[in-house]
Amino acid sequence: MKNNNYNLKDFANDQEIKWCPGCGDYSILKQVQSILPNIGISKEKIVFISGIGCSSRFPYYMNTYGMHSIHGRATAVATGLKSSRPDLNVWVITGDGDSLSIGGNHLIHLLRRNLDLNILLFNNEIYGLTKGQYSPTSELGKTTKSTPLGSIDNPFNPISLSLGADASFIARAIDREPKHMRQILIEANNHRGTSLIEIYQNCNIFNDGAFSKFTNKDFKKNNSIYLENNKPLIFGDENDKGIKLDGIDPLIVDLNDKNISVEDLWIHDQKSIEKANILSRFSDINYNYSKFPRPFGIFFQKKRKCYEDEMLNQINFNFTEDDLNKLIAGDLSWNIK
Amino acid sequence: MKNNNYNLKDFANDQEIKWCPGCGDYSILKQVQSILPNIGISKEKIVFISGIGCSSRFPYYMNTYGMHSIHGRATAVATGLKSSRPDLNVWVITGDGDSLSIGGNHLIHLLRRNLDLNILLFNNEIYGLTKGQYSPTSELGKTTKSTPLGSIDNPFNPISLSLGADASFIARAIDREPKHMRQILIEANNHRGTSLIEIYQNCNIFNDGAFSKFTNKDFKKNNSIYLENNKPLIFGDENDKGIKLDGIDPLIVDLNDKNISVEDLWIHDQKSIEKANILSRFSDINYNYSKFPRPFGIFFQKKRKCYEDEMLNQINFNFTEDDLNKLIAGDLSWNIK
Amino acid sequence: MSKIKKTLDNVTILFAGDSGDGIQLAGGQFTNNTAFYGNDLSTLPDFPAEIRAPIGTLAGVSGFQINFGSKVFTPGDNCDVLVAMNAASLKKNINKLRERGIIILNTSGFDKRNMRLAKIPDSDDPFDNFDLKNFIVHKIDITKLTRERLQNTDLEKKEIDRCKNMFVLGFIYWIFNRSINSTIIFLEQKFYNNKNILNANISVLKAGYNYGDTSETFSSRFDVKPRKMKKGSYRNILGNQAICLALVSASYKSKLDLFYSGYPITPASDILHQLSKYKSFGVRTFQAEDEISAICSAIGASFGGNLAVTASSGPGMALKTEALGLVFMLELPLIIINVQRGGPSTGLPTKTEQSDLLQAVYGRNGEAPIPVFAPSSPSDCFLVTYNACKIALKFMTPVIILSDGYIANGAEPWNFPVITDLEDFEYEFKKLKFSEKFNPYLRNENFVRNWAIPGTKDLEHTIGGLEKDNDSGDVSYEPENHQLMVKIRQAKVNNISNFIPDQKFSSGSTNSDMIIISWGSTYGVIQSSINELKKNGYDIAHIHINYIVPLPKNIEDILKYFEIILVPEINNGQLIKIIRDKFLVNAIPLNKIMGIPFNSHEIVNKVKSLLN
Amino acid sequence: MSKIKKTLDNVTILFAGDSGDGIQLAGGQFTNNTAFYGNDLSTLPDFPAEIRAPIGTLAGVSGFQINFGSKVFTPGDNCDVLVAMNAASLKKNINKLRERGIIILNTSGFDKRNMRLAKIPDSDDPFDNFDLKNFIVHKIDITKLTRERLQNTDLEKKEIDRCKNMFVLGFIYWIFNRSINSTIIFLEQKFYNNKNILNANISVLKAGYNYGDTSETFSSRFDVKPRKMKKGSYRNILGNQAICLALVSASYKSKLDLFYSGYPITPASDILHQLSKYKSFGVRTFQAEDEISAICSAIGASFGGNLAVTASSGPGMALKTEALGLVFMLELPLIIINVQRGGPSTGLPTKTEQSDLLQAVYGRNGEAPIPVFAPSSPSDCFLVTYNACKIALKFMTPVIILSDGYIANGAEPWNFPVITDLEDFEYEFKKLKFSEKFNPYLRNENFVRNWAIPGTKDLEHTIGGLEKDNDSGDVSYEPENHQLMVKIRQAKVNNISNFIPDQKFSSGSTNSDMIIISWGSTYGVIQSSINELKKNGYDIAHIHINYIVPLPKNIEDILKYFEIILVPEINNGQLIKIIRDKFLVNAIPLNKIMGIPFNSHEIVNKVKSLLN
Ligand SMILES: Cc1ncc(C[n+]2csc(CCOP(=O)(O)OP(=O)(O)O)c2C)c(N)n1
Ligand SMILES: Cc1ncc(C[n+]2csc(CCOP(=O)(O)OP(=O)(O)O)c2C)c(N)n1
Ligand code: SF4
Ligand code: SF4
Ligand SMILES: [Mg+2]
Ligand SMILES: [Mg+2]
Repeated sequence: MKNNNYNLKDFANDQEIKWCPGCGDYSILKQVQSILPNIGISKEKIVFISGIGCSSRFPYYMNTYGMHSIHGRATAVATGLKSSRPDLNVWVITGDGDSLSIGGNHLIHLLRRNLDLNILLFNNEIYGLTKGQYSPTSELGKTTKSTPLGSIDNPFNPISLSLGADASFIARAIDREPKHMRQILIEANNHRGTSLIEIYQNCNIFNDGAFSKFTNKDFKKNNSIYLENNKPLIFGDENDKGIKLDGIDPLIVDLNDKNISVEDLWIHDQKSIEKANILSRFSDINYNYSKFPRPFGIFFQKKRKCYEDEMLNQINFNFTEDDLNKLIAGDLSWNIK
Repeated sequence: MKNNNYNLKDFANDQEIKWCPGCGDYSILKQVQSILPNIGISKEKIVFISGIGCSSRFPYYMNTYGMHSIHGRATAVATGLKSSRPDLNVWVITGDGDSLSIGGNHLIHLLRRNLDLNILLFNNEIYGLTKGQYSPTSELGKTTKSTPLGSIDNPFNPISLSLGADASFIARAIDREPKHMRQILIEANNHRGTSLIEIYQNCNIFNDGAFSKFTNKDFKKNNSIYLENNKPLIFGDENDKGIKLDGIDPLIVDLNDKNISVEDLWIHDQKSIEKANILSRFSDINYNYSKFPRPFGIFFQKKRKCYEDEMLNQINFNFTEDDLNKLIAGDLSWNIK
Repeated sequence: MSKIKKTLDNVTILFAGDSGDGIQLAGGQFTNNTAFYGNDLSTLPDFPAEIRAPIGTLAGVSGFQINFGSKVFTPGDNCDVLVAMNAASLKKNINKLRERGIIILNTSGFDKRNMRLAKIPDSDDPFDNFDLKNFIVHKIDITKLTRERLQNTDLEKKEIDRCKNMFVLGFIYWIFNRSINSTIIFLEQKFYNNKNILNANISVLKAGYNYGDTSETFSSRFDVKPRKMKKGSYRNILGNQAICLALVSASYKSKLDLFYSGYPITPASDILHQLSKYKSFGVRTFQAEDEISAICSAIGASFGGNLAVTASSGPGMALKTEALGLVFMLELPLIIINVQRGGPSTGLPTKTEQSDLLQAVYGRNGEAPIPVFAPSSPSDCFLVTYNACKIALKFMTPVIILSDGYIANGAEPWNFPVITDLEDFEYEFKKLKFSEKFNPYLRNENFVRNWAIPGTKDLEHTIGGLEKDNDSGDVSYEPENHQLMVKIRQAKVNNISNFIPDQKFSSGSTNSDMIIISWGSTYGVIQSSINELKKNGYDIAHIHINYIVPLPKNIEDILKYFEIILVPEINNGQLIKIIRDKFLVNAIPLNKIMGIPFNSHEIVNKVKSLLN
Repeated sequence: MSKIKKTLDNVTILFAGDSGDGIQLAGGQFTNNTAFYGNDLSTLPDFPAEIRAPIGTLAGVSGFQINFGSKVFTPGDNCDVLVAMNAASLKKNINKLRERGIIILNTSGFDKRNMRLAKIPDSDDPFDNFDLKNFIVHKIDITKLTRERLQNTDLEKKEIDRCKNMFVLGFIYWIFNRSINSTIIFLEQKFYNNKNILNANISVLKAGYNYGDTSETFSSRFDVKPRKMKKGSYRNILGNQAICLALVSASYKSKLDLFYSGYPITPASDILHQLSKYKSFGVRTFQAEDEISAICSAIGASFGGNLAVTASSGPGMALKTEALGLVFMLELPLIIINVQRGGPSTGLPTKTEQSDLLQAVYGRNGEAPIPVFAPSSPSDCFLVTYNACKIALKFMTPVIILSDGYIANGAEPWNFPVITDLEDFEYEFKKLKFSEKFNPYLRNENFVRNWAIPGTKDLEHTIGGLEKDNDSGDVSYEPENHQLMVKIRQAKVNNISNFIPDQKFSSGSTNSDMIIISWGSTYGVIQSSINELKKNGYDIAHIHINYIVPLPKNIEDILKYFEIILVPEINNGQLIKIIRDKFLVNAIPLNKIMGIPFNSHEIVNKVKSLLN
């Protein structure tokens, strides 16, 4: 649905972009600017709300409405904006520190409330803007400015956490797969309810190569799996590996094995919370899934009532001045003459 | 393991208890006071840290060390205390508002870090101390002081949320089943790592009967299921119902049916994150599990490194004054004579 | 039997009993009746700190004090009549009764159990334990009389006993020569679906009233003079109620939707409760997950073009600090209400205090001046809140309103306005004029920037908490620009002093012997102290400051007429710091930090000591 | 070729270039060398606000200024020597050079591309765009000379170009007649596992040095007089470093484990970074999920008997407000460090400011006085932090330390102590004496309560944020008790003034013409201004306040000798409010709010205008 004959440039502005050369943020900016012309919403109705961090400078580079708020609170600001202005198309831009460290609480509350907006979580597994401390998604043992002997905090699994918080749309994308990212962005925007997209983003200054497993041509296909609804789980260099469910336990199978057929494979079902929970643990070292590929795409999607609609349902704007005068007068008033 | 010949009274003090008569908090207090004499820890090593709320007055009634801190922050205070004093036995006392509304972030971070302490989450599905507003666990549509037309916030499922946050011990108990609660308290305390126990607690003033489904003799057995490790999932008035796993889908089965045998039932396995995730959704109206009984007992338990141990591992206390003088002098110093 | 009638100027009654005794309800009923009768009045409820403190204990005592008459400023220092439903309530309150005051005792509340719970030593006659000789004591077995009255009903004992408060109320109505009809109407509404309970309550109410007529108890009944009030419509109002009504009115007059976001906290919660009942007036209320989310969501709503409001108290206000800095930098309108309570930290949640003033004025990182207004009484909350909305919108600024627990829960008659008489709002949403270049930080003659809300074509822009260039509105770290912006933002707030009323004298004049400066809920007690002092020949000037940041322009002019300047506050001295700093005058503090308001004798004594 | 040697008192050099040019490293090396040489010195780094601002642009300019000589108070107002590696760095800094100052230009940094990036109009000779006639200009093609020197190595071009800064450094060493050895040692450590890079750097360093000898560039070399320092051991120190060393030392001397908890924020993060390297000194560091958790976990650690510390800046400090109230009520020791930056809100994160003073003093709900100390220079951070720990433990109180970005990142020589010479700590963990009744809020003669830590037998107790009874320590809502407790807590803080040094004059005496009052990082510039003024015959007194809450007892005595009182601050006037309020003196503000320190001429001019 093309509208107003927008193109990518209509969403860019003349601000100098201040990210480091080579930063993964550029790709995300570009993909967002690419899909907006086609979502059928006029530019002035689109708002980007961010917290603080490198990623959170994003709104400055968009030719839409925006707010660069304070660290961790974009989700809260967006909640107030969307619930009072359901007509707007609202996007939250946040980093792994912004959303999962200081802003963790507002994030999970937004997910449970399910306002119709889109959260783009730029996960670079590091604090960029403050120059390289570990974040809640940094892997165990990581040495950073604040962990010279290696980090000892078990990292969050953002997908599992979101599932636990009852998110109604959860997906993962990566800066180096622009086409896939665009597709996910569009689906997220189409979803009515809060859409969370975790986007792997390379910080080439403080955490270069954090996601090279999933971007390096030599092994990315073995390390990642791209989810498609109603399609079997297949991955590998030659699309030669599959995943099967043995009862409740997933198994990696070799599709070259003649005893295995594609029909036996796990069919991705975005509606299944049970499957989404298992998928979210793929490649998680905590749970014997370390050999499994990292999934990209939509993990889970569910129709659920949106907070702002329910709020509106309870409200009545058609009152008269007289009603208001009565409210002020209360049940018991008297006149002095 | 009985120690110091303590008994319940050693853990009570002379403070006047200020909960409403009939409040479920009394039972929890009593069960805690009952198990402490037997955990093999001297009284002076035990500390209770709470936030703010009716429940959070708990430390005042314990003859141990305690801190009644500020709203939502008991988990953060306890993190600092336990990581710097691993020798102490630390308990966090918190309410559903305290831990899941204002304190949600510290809670999930504590769970992922996995300090060895016990969190007792008194869930009465209401704000008691502030006199009856809805809480993040109040059911949809609930009318309270702040929701005269019914609440529109999808409530958290505390067990699912904790699983998503990588908690290493998750259990549920209820004020009216004291024996079961004591057993869970003991297991939680034995677990090395953060133990979260959600305890259903009746607030007879502002939310009376919230859990009557699970306490009323007439139907509690049909509405609840008590989990025991390595035992099949059986419930019902006559222990006549069971739960079976059909692939990834749980089914309620009738044990009177001759085609069903106890051997076919789902065997509870505290180590299984996959099963715990499904269990956590039992009776959750969001996920087609509304007909399932509410589980009580230990959902999940996992061995994982404790934060304070890892912290200690990196630290060296055996330095000399000379080392310190060298540190102060730095790499490049000079003398003026 | 006919009795003597006396006419009085003012009376203070204190209803006291266990928190289960229905004291607040009886007090509230008497208040409405009194207001209707035309008395001026002021009330002070005193709740126990616990939800349900143990029955019969001192901690469980609930009190409701009302002062009413021809001219009333406070709920009264001492009371003329004390109703004590049990031993604990007498023990706790007996020191508040004036000499020759009247005590009405419910004798069955003084049985052994009640005496033990109130921690009073055992003795044959329970009343031996109290020094009652200076009072006029009326012992009535209210419990027994109530039970007798209802013995032929189907009610359970618990239900019967719960009607006791109606007996007291009826009896008090009789003493003050009132009609019981307003309460009958109230009961009919409250119990419309439970006729048994309704009838029981009415029956006991009448019993209490008749008891006055038939018993030998009182030798006189009292008429209390109504206030000569100016023409108009009146109702009773609590401070928190007045705030809510002002917000709804401001929303209507400004044509902006009201967005209220809050997290429950005593004594601010009632604002959330009440506004959430106003959904039929286009009001959105949001119970946020914490106070940070409360203010941030309100900021989001303000960005979207709503009249956005948040309220809290002590610890919750502290949590809003960072976001207050943000909204200050964004220059968006926002109303932040602090219903102050006893601090610091969790402090004394159910008690009143004025100790968050310096936090409101100075408590942010960086140079972030925010207007601070303070109402002086429950009804004044309406005007101050309404004006705060006007200033916030006209000047694109957050405004902090400092109320307190005493104002929030106190009642007084209010000459309420009709909507058409309320002042109009001055603000506009920016629309782009042809070929104009848009900059969100372009300012008008009052230094006020553009409010361009999402949805407006061609005004797309991003704002944030970083310093921005005065010309372009873009982020700027330029040294000179920062200084310029700090000065402009300060000038904008200072300039508001041109749009608030000049400071007026509440009493006295430039010729008076000395001046009292006050703010917030101390207004009433200072006025009544000054009246008392006037009777003794003292001429005391009084200015009560509603607008603290910025101060009215003429304060310096006023102060130069006075050598003695007294600043009474319910804190350890806060406004006085601002006064001394600004005007270099040797103002003298009078502080009370007990979680309760001043008594007028405390003010009177201080004034006398200064003047003698 | 031999050249003339000149001896100077003081020199200021500003190294400037693109942030990729290694400016900070060269500056740091020169600083260490200079310190070693025995000069007094002061430095000011100026980072770009962005992580990697676009190469060649104005936003990408990185600067490092050092003032060194026989007596130095500040990094210097104007500089004598400016090194400009590219066009943008010259454009940005040329106005800082004094008349007849020396400019060293890297000519290849002025090619068309660089000129365009610096937004300088095109012209044949790029230098036509600058007004250079009043300066001594040395154009050197540093890039080319570096490349030539390394043409026979295996290094890539990028790696070669990165050695440019060594050329500059070598050249500057030559000008100031220094040995290059300290930098060779440094390079050997830094690149010990990459010999190629090591050799390249050393080679270019030497090339730069030799260039001075062989070229005709300079007609004179300079000797800068060393400072006459008192006997002792010296090192260079940054403010944040000094804080860390003080904390580790205090931990050792007090025999308490150090628990540091923080959340990254500029410019406080380095405290976290550095302390996390001190795990071998028994230090626990905790990167919390936010600032609320940072302070709350530190409170937990303090409750457990640790020396607990947290640090932050602007927005993060705001978030700690509520918990500050808690720890105040708990009366537990805690060190809270605020490394101030430009505000309000996110403000100017990489710039310096003194605008959080009033927040530190007043920014809490309720009456919650907390001691506030402020260091005056990088090395002073050690003493102030050490003393803050002493006071916190002796008085069971939180103490706020106000540093700022300028102190945090500035360097100066420090006469460092040995551990044995540091003062001992006075505090004790409560142990129960036989048959004593324990109350955690029982106080000693200094109003200090008992510190009884978990693990101590028979002292089990619970503390919290509610008001507590003075006698029993139990929760209490009693009016009189609350007032008593507020007064006691205030008295405890006031009493600390008996345990801090009396205010001394930094310059002048009671006979001086006027007095300057200052605090924090303005110390140096005010001292150098006063020295300059002295040369002009002015006698100016100066008191620099390190202890702001409570103030030293003798300040009132000092002030009464002066009619003119000037209070310069890097904010819009904050300390001055406290001075005016407390002492009712008509102190005059001098404010600069540009995110950068004062220049001495700004102070000098103001003083002159006041005295003429
Ligand atoms: C209240 C507060 N605390 C700390 C900071 C400092 N700070 C700015 S961004 C940031 C974290 C950035 O990490 P992330 O959110 O992952 O964003 P990235 O820069 O990696 O995109 C921090 C700690 C701040 N601005 N405000
Ligand atoms: C910062 C702050 N915000 C709000 C409050 C008010 N408050 C006290 S307890 C509470 C919630 C209580 O609910 P819960 O945690 O469920 O405990 P319960 O009383 O039900 O046991 C609130 C909102 C506070 N004390 N501090
Ligand atoms: S520091 Fe990292 S995340 Fe930030 S702009 Fe640079 S590359 Fe991107
Ligand atoms: S209000 Fe509810 S939770 Fe609180 S003490 Fe009373 S019954 Fe218990
Ligand atoms: Mg990041
Ligand atoms: Mg609760």
